[in-house]
Amino acid sequence: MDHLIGALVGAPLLGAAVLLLGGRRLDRIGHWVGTLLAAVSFALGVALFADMLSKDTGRRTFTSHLFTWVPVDSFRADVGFQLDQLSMTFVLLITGVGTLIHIYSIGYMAHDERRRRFFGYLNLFLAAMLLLVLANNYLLLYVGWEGVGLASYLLIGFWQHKPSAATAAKKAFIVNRVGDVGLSIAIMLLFTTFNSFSFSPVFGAVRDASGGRLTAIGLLLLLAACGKSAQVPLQSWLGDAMEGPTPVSALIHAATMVTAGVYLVTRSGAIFNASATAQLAVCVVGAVTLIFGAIVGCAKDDIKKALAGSTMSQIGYMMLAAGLGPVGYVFAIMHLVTHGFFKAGLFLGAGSVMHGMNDEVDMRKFGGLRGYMPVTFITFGLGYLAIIGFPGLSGFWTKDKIIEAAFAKGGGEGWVLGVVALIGAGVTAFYMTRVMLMTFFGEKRWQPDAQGHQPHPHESPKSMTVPMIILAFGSVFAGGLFSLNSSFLHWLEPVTGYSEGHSPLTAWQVSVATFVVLVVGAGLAWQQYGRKPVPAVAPRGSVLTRAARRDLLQDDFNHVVLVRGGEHLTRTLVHLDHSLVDGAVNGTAAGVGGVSARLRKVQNGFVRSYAVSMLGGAAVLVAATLLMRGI
Amino acid sequence: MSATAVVHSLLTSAAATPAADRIPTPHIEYAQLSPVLIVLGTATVGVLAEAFLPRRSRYWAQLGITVVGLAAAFAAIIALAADGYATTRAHIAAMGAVAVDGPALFLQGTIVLIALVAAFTFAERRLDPVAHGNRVDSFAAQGSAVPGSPQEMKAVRAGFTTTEVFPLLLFAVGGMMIFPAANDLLTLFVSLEVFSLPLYLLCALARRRRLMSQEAAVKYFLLGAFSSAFLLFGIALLYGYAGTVAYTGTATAPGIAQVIDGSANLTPALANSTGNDALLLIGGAMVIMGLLFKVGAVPFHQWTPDVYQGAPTPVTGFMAAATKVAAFGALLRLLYVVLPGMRWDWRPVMWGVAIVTMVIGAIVAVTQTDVKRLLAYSSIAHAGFLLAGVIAVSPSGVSSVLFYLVAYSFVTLGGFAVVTLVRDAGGEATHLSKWAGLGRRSPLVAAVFAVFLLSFAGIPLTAGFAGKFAVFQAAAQAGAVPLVVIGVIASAIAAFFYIRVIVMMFFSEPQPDGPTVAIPSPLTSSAIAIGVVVTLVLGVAPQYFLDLAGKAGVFVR
Amino acid sequence: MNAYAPILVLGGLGAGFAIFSVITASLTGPKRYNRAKLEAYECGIEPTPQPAGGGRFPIKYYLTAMLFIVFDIEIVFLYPWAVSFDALGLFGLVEMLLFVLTVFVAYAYVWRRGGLEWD
Amino acid sequence: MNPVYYLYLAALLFTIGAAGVLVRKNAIIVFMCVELMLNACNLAFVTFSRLHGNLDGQIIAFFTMVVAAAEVVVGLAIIVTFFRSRHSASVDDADLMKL
Repeated sequence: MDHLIGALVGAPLLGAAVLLLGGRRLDRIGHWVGTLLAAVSFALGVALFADMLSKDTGRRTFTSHLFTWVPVDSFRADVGFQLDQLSMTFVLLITGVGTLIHIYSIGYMAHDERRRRFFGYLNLFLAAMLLLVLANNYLLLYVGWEGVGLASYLLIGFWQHKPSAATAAKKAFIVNRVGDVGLSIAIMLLFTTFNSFSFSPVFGAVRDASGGRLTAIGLLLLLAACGKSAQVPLQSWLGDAMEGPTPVSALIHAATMVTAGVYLVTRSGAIFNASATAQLAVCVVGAVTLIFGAIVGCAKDDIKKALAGSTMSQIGYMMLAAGLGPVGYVFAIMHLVTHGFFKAGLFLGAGSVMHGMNDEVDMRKFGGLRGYMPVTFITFGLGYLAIIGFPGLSGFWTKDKIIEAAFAKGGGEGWVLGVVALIGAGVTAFYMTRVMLMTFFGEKRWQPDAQGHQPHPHESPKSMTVPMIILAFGSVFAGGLFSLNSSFLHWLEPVTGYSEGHSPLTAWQVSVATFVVLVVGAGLAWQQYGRKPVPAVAPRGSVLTRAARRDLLQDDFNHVVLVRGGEHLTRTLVHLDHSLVDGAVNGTAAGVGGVSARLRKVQNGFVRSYAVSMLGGAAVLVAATLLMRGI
Repeated sequence: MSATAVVHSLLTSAAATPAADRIPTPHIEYAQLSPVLIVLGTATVGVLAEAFLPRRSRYWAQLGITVVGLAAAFAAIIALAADGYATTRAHIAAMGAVAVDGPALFLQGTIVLIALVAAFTFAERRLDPVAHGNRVDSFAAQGSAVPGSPQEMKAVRAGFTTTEVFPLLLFAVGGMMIFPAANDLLTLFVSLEVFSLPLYLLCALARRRRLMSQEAAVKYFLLGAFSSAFLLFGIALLYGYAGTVAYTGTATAPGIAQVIDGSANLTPALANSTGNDALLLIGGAMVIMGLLFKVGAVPFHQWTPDVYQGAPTPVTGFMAAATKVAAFGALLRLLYVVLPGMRWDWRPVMWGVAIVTMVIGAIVAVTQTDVKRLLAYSSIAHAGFLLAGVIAVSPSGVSSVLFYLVAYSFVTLGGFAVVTLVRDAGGEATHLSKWAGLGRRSPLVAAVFAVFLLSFAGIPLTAGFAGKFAVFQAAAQAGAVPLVVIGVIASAIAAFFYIRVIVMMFFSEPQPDGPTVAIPSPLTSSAIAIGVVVTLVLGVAPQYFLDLAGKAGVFVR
Repeated sequence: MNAYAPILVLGGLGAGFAIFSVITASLTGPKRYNRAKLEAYECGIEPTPQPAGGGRFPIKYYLTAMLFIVFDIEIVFLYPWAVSFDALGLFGLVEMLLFVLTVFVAYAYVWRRGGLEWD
Repeated sequence: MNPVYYLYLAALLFTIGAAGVLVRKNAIIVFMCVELMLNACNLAFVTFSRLHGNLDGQIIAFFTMVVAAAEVVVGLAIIVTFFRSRHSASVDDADLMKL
């Protein structure tokens, strides 16, 4: 087992090392190496999964201790893995979707001369993400956490020759850093509180800890989750992150990495369960983000940015569910998995469209594509139906459960959260229908690209369509499969715990309400974009639309509040730094340099003077020894 | 005493020797000494190969002989350790001359591995441009030819190379293996010379910049001989004090340790001399000085930068790594086995030495402009950090020093191997200004060098961090907190100049006439790769190796 | 003192033989002087005339001198062994053979690499 | 005669040797001074051997002689090459590398 888990993480890590260090020799086979190792990892994941299924429910958690990194007193930085149902779910999602996206990238990146490097980064991401979900302690989780951050940075900025990509990468990195600081402080607090980093001792001791501490830890963990999962207020990087190649958007910024925050909250469930304040904060963040993302999604003309808004919004759902405690953990993860399928599928579809349209991303320049790329159209359509929660498809099973659970929170809070979730479902239907209509229906609004090439939309190669088809299967059936006999619930319950909520509305009432909202949303979209021709240039729109186009002014907000404020703070600090700190540091440095330059003169190259210093040294040595004895 | 019988029989040679006067046959445990014997035997075979093989087949033959010999020696060490000679069966072999115990086997294993990696860099023949159709290594075509003379031209044109470097390397390795295992002062002195003499010669054999190389050899030789004279005089005084040169013994046949702690039965003459502590103190100080010279501690360090700079870079790497391992091994044994009884005398002195070594090594490095000199000063600073661990006088002190030595030596080998790659028309481009912008031109080489520098600086997740941490922890536990504080400050100063090199490589513009990075053969590549792997493995998972060093860290007495 | 008597006797005999030989040779041998015979040494460095500052002499002298020292010094170990050969027995013989063998390895190297050739 | 006087002589010889290393310029003479130091050690060894009544010191003296001889050979080889390429055996000329 140890070795299998090690190999699971090791295979993509090896791939990353080989591809990044191998040099140009590997250019011709690099993508195959990367894909193969991702597939190996997936195969190992499946094997472990089969092994786990063969065991009793209560004995499925497997922990292994690899080694301890420099123990000091009670400080033990262990490197060890924990494989339970929760991490197993993530392993399958990460390696499965990851492998598909590797295959897709073979075709998508075929003409990029740095393809080998791209696959190296993808493998690096897989390894880091697997480390994140398999770690048995917070410190190792942090290593994986930073690893995925690094991979994400490298991949967003992969086309670094574009200034926009370089800026976006930097932005993602910096915003994530804010969250990372939260995580690192949370880990420090964890250690001072529980004297351990490992999950099981920490969770076992939660009841002994003071409430204030737990709330602080919970809020800091939430801050970390906000950074990685693009939740309000740290959401601003995700839209820009779409500058990366589309497979990256699909894999990292839709299916896997951005869900790491949800994983963190779910994994730390014991801590959140003990602090109602922290839980409520999670719920609020989730609810706000789900509306926020949905509104942004409605206004974007860039197909990938619209999908990015949608990602934010869907993760908001997961956060909301995770904030509900044991009632919601299972559904958060369930929605996370199905979302992984359909959102990855949608992104790949978007990539396929761009591939056929000279890399155009503006939906206003699409239209009527359904006949030209039928496979893309069908798979994208299925993903669309899944995400809006069309009855019977994946999204229906998972999103309805979340809405139901939100109502079940009870009291005023429950109603507010439930209604917000319900409205979110309607808005989702609106913007997704909009995307669908603008891209595949209506008249052709194609325009030549900057070089004057008229687009010739065509279906993408097999290596791109096959992953899309597989993901479409997942989008259609996964939710139903999971809900059959509540199988997913039983699977995950031993880890996350589950308690039946008491919803003021029955399950079918929620379903009907959701469906109604959905139809209304979709209908509005059809009214707007189906019946009327879509203008090739975006109309000015209302204040809200304009604000939404600018990501609801989040960047402006950040600029005014954080950047300006920060600048003032920095200027003061810089002043202090120059006058006080620099003075001290430079003084020291100059002092050291001066001493160094003077001492250096002793090294004059003359053997005899060296011999003098040796003789002197020997004399001092002897004299000092004698003095010690007082002779 | 049987030796008296020898002289007696010499004087009365006319008389028939009675059978009872037979000198008992000394008991030599050949199997337990096999690692050293294999290496020295291989060296002898190398000399024969040098004598009888035709010139063109010597290179491959020597390389093969060296690698096979070192591998066999390593196998022998592993076999001995597996047989328990490192722990339960540790004892003193060869009539009290050589210890076979954990530290000895651990250090011998380390030295053999270092030598194996160094042999690869010695054999590298792809870096120098092909001259007259012959691939050449870093060593002089003909050591005896005057630089620039027609004789040298002829040798170069004929494609001569000094393949004697391999047997010389092996002889040095043999001496270094005995050095930390030596259990009497005579063996200590002889093994010191056995490994020093080949090193003096190796230093003089650079292919490029031969004047500097010869100058390095002269300096190293004169100062080395000077220091070994001190060492020998110290041995004489200790012998005068204790009447023996054995480290340990029994009450009836005492070693120096027994005489010092007073558990020996004293003869009248001995009782007279042991009354005179001056002999012990002066002698001990002079022996320690001889060892401190070899480890490059201040104020006996001044040969280091000059010799490191002038010697052929593969030799520098070998010397920096292996000499330090051997000399620290000998120093540990001397201080822990022989002189623990007078720890209150030498500890304060060693405190002082450790402090000035760390501080001066770090400070003077700041203004260096040559990569090899920079690494030399860095090695001085590292000697200071190691001394901090030595001073602990505790089991964790031993294990931390053993661990540090492994971590330091492979990083050093790798670092100097990288230095051989960066070249311009005059050979290696060692001036730091030439390294500016290397990260743009050869990102991989620069990145690897950066890894080594970070390890030297002791950045977490590198071997250097784990080693420094272990050493300082041991020192702090032994109550040497001020020493640790100074050590950390010195590390900070040292980190400054390591990072400066990294900044220079990655964040400054490359010079238009900058050096090129030669593509090495698998030999040097593997040396560098081993360095990187050791750096990262020891940095990420040091505990296993710390445990190993802890298990091996018990001296036999 | 008795123990040292044989040594004194041996020394006396040796000295007597040396003095006897020299005197006998000078009395009985033919006397044909030439330039070579009048020089201070019959081998090694030409003592006169030398340029100021010591001058130069061929490197070969150094080489020969070095080889001489190295091979000569082995005697230090051979003497004690030879004296107590019978007391040391077979072990001593084998060890000494090994020792001499290693010296011969060095000799072989010097010989094959031309260290013994004067020109 | 008190054997301790031999020890004084040994120390004196050692000091003379060390002083010679410091003050003489010619590498060969510097080296001869080192040899003088080694011989001083030898004298100390045999004296102590006599004082203690055991033979270890005399045996060590043999070893020292051999080591010294080996050192002479290596040293002369190095110094001669140095001399031939610079036409000077002065150790003060060896200052290509410094600072």
